[in-house]
Amino acid sequence: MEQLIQEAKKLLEENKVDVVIGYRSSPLPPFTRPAFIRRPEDCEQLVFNCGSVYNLTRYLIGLGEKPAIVVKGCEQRGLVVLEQENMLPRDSYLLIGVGCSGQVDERKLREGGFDRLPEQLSDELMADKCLYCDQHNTPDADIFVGDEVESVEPRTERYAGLDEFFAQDYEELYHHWTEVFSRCIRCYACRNICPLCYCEQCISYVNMPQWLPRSVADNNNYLFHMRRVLCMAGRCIDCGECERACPVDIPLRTLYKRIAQKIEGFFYGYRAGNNREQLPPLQDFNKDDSADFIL
Amino acid sequence: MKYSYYPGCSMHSTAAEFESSFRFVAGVLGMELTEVEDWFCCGATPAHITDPLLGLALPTQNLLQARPTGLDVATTCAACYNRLKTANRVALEKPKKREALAQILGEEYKGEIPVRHILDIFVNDVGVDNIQRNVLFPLNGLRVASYYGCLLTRPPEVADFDDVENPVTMDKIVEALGGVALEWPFKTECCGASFSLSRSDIVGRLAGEIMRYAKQAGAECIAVACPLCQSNLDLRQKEASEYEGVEFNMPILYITQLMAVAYGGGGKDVGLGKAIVNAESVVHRVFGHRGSERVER
Amino acid sequence: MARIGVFVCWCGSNIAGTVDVKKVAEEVSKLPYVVYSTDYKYMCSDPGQNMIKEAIKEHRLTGVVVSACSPRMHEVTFRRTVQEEGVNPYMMEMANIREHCSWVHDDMEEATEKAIELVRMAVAKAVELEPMEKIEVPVTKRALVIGGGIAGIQAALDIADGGVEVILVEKSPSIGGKMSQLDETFPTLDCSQCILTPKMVDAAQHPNIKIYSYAELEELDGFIGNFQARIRQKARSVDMELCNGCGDCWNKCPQKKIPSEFEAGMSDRAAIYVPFPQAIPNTPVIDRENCIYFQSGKCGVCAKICPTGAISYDQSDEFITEEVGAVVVATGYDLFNTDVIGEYGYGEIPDVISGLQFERLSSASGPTEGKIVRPSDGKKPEEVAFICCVGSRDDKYGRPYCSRICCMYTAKHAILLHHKSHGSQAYVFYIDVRAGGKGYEEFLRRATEEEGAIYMRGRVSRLYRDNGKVVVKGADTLSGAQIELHCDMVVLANGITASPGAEELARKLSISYDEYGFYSEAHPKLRPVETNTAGIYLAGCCQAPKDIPDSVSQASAAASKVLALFSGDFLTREPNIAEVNPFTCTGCFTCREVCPYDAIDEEEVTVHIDGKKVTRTIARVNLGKCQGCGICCAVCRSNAINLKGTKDLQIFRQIKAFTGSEKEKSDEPVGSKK
Amino acid sequence: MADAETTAKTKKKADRTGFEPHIIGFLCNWCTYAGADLAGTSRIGYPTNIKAVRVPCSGRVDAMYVINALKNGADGVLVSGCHPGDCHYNQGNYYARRRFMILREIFSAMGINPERLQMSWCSAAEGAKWAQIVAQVTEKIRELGPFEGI
Repeated sequence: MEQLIQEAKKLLEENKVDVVIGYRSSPLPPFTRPAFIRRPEDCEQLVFNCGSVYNLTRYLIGLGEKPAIVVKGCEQRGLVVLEQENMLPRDSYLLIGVGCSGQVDERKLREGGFDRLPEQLSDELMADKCLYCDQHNTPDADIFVGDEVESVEPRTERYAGLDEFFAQDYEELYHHWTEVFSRCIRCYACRNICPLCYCEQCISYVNMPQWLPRSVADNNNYLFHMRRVLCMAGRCIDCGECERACPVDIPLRTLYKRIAQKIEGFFYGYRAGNNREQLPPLQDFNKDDSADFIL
Repeated sequence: MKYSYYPGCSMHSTAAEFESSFRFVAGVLGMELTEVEDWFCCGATPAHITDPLLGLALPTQNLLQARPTGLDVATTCAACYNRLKTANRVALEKPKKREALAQILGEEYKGEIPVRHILDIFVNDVGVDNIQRNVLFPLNGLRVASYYGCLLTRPPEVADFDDVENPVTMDKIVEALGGVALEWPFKTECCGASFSLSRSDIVGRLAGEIMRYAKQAGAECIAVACPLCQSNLDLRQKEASEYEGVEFNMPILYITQLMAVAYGGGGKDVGLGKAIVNAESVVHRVFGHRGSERVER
Repeated sequence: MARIGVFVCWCGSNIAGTVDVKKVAEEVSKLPYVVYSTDYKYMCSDPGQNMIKEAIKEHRLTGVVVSACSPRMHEVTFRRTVQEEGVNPYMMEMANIREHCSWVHDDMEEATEKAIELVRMAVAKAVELEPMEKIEVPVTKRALVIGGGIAGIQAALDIADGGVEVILVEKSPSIGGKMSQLDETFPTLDCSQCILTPKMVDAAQHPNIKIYSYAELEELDGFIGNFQARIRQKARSVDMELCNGCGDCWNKCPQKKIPSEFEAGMSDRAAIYVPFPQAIPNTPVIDRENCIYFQSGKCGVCAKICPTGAISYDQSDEFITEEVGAVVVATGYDLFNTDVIGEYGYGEIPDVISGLQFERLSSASGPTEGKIVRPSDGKKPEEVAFICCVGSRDDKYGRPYCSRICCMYTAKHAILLHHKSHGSQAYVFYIDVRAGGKGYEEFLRRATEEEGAIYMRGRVSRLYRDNGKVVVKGADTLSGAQIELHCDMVVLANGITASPGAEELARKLSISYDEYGFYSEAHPKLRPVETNTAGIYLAGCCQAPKDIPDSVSQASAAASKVLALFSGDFLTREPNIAEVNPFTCTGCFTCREVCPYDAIDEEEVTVHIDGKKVTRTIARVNLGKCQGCGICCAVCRSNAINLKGTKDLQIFRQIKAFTGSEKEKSDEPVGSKK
Repeated sequence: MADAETTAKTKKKADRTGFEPHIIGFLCNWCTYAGADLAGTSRIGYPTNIKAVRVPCSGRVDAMYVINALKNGADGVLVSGCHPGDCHYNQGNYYARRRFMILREIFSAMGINPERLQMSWCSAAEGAKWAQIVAQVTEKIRELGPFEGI
């Protein structure tokens, strides 16, 4: 990661940016911590490895400084969505690209009984999203550091298992989700960590009208999460941060991915963040969209 | 440049000189050809008019056999090209037919193997510059009428590499070889090949008109890129001459033969001797007589 | 605290026959905020309306619910009623218990139950209604007409005659458009120039019309009643004030070999030129790309010879900004480019010409002074084939539409050929002959029955040269025969395509266009001259192919729309438009993407959030443009944009009030602002 | 269309004692609301189960309206707008179509029968069609039974 350190140093020394956002090591290797480096001499702290799990792009909106930021391939799609939504012009940050061959899944590590990572990150301990990654190297990077990672055959399908899971009948699904969401403590971590949740005032806080009931009783969590699925429809880039941050292990991605899968099918292969020029599906229409369900 | 090569039945029989000249030219231009494993009939005329599904199953199976190489499939014959391209189009756009075919063939084909006619490959992959660069013996202003026939560019939604009514790929190759590509109106008219055996009187009229306009445009020979065009115009030139009341004596050459000549191919490569209307005289008039050995490059 | 009065109408027996109106009035009187409720035979009658007024006074009502017929019927009536009593008209809500209830149900009990529910929903909404004022937008009473063909000229003249100033912008050096190139016009065979040039002169001399020729619209800002048009006046290289149009310059210009646009390439012009003798203005321009002086720096003949010293080589493009209140777009069309049809050999075969070239051949002011001859050898053509639908009704070239003029101009060509070239025979290949206008069918009959044109139904598959003739290969689909005609000349009836640059102009104007580049009208039947951008109107072929009478009609219609718009000093519009909450808008502009009217502008605001001052770019609704559809509201993730008159809160109240209490779950704070 | 009328009515009476669904309809002002008015002026009968909310355009209907209607006791929701190409605002119905296509998928993923959300195109001239739609939707929701979710 010598190159990362050198480039970061150069950027700060030449005053091209005010801050370099990246990862630095933590007391719990391989995990890292987000780092905000403002002095060239601090650049030595920067690392990038299989424990650089956080999606740092979350920090960009409203930052108020000119940043350079380390972004993994999968997360770059989020920047595209933010640009499409006029939240983050492409020239407001410098993108430091990296090659990433997979990130560790903390939960799998824990459940696998490891207290630290074996020599090599194996597929068993890798985050689900990495197993079908098709963007190992950050596209559109201003600076690319380190070596490009050779693309690996996906080990699973992006939407593997979804069709089977959602083949259950409505009642079973309903019970499944009410059950799962009854665990939700409304800590809003899923929303707060999401790089695409940037509303000034989330409508779950609005009470004139009361879009969403605030209490956790009465299956209201189910409603909150339904609204979140709606928010993510056509936008979710599957960075997986919501699920990682959830303290009660709610499998949120199952729903987000299901809708992404449907959108890909309905709307001509649309995938959020793939193409800056393509309008997000719910802001767009095609006269030939399917009309089967309409009376 | 690697390609799967689907010769089709003609290339191994009536159009042996097309095959030999193409293989020689391909070698010069650095095209590597892998013949499709165990290929068979493409499903042209007899199959697709008796049973449309069979007419699709045959080319689809051929494409399935070409699939493992992952290479584009190159064809020389207009009919093979048409059938294989049609199979692709059906696989891409007609899900019901695709399923029906998967039932028959036991394997689903999704139209993923691009099918290319060699004219397309010559002009768009090899490039006119490359074609020109390899010329050892320029055609010295040989006046060539390029005849594409009725099938090579039609229907336009299937055959998509050239203008349907006024194709120019072959003309570009002729110019690159140092010949003169003639502007003439019958480039894509029907020559009557389907009636070659059954109604040679109709063929006489149709081929006669083509011949007349080629002659009128000042052609010394007609260049073709399809075995059926060649055999029909060559074989039925007698009838055409009778119909028009003129002795045409119009050599019908494969475009690859012209290329092979220009690239210094040997007698066996070029295969001029196989034609009914003497083609050697025209070529020799342009180049002077050359031995029948390959010219070392 | 809201004070609502509910008025239940019987509508004679129309409602009262199926709905127990007394019970409705009684039940709804128990609802919160309802301080008065009553029923009456005919609420819309004078006594009925007076009841409402009396109740407003007596019970100090802040809002009124009229439970009667469809709001599409009497909303306006009752709004006026409450207004007359000093209540804001938008504080009146209707419950439709006639069309949606009494007339479609026959069980009294059920219908009454439903009526109560409908009124309950209306009351719930009424509680949340807000007073609104009609929107008044000041109007600049000047119009911009883009395009100086017959449609643009007509629109400009009509508007100017109405006493309004008009800015007419034409991109070529002269106004007149395509019509100036035509010979005689169908179905009356009156000479095109004879009827057009007086109108051109009228336009030029009209005190209310200002013409910018050789100019283009660069940018249009603003909205209905308040547009700012930035116009690029291209450099003519000739001083309009000094030039007297003597013509010395173009006679002496050494560069004379430029194909004349006006003559459709049938003859040449000089590098300094007026397009045609009757051009308006009659001031030449220098075609810099072909001018020897501009290309090599040597020459300068025109400057030397000009008696008034009007030549000005160092002129450059100028920009003028004009304030206008309305825009008429009349940018016309272009002819389908027949080069792309390989089998017709247009451009290769000299005796295959376009319809417009035939017009020039036949025109007395044309290159042959009206003598119809073959371009290849100048001989009289004995046999002439006309091919219809070239680039029309042809999916292959992406033009499935009918161009509407070619059938008729081909019939005209056949007649003109018969008149001007005695003994020549016209053959017309057609798909269908469309002769739907006034006098058109008769005209067609004349061509076939009196003027000897032979019509054959079929497409031509190929044209090629043979022995100095053009061979026309085709089919007569009526007899099933294949046809091979040896003709002396072939005329292609090119269809109409959108004018080049149509899409770019549409983007400048933010109006929409169809897949062929024709501008979209606001409604295909009922608003055929308006666009979706308020204040911009369409005239002529820029909207769709049409002939001269239709273009002129549409131009006059557009003019009357403009004059109607300018009839008052202010535009008054319903206030049901969107509004943005500056505190919650994130500035993602999803609303702008979906807005059909380009009514979302950007605005910089400084707001205090959590005690911090933040400057952000957020959305602002343009009062002039918003039409109140509310699509923006439904896509806004933070629900920061809302539609007045159908606010989220108002709809939520209706939803809440809907099924009554049996299943209601109360997690919403009961207290409301009222 | 008399058929639709009679079936609707007979069905209704036969089912008197059974479950009567609550249905809320979001009707666009220009097409469907006017079509429903026409059903009225033409006296074409249909079940009373539906209650209409007038909105300017089907594109105005926020997905949350539908969710909240279900939350607040509706057994089914109908969104109805202009036919494709007829939208008064040109494209509102196209956006609505996509929005509710997705919402129905969210419903089915989360275990709510998507049939509870119905959508229709009904023009101002289709009074009879409106009656038919209401009969059809009422029947559908009746079959699904009371909505007990959320």
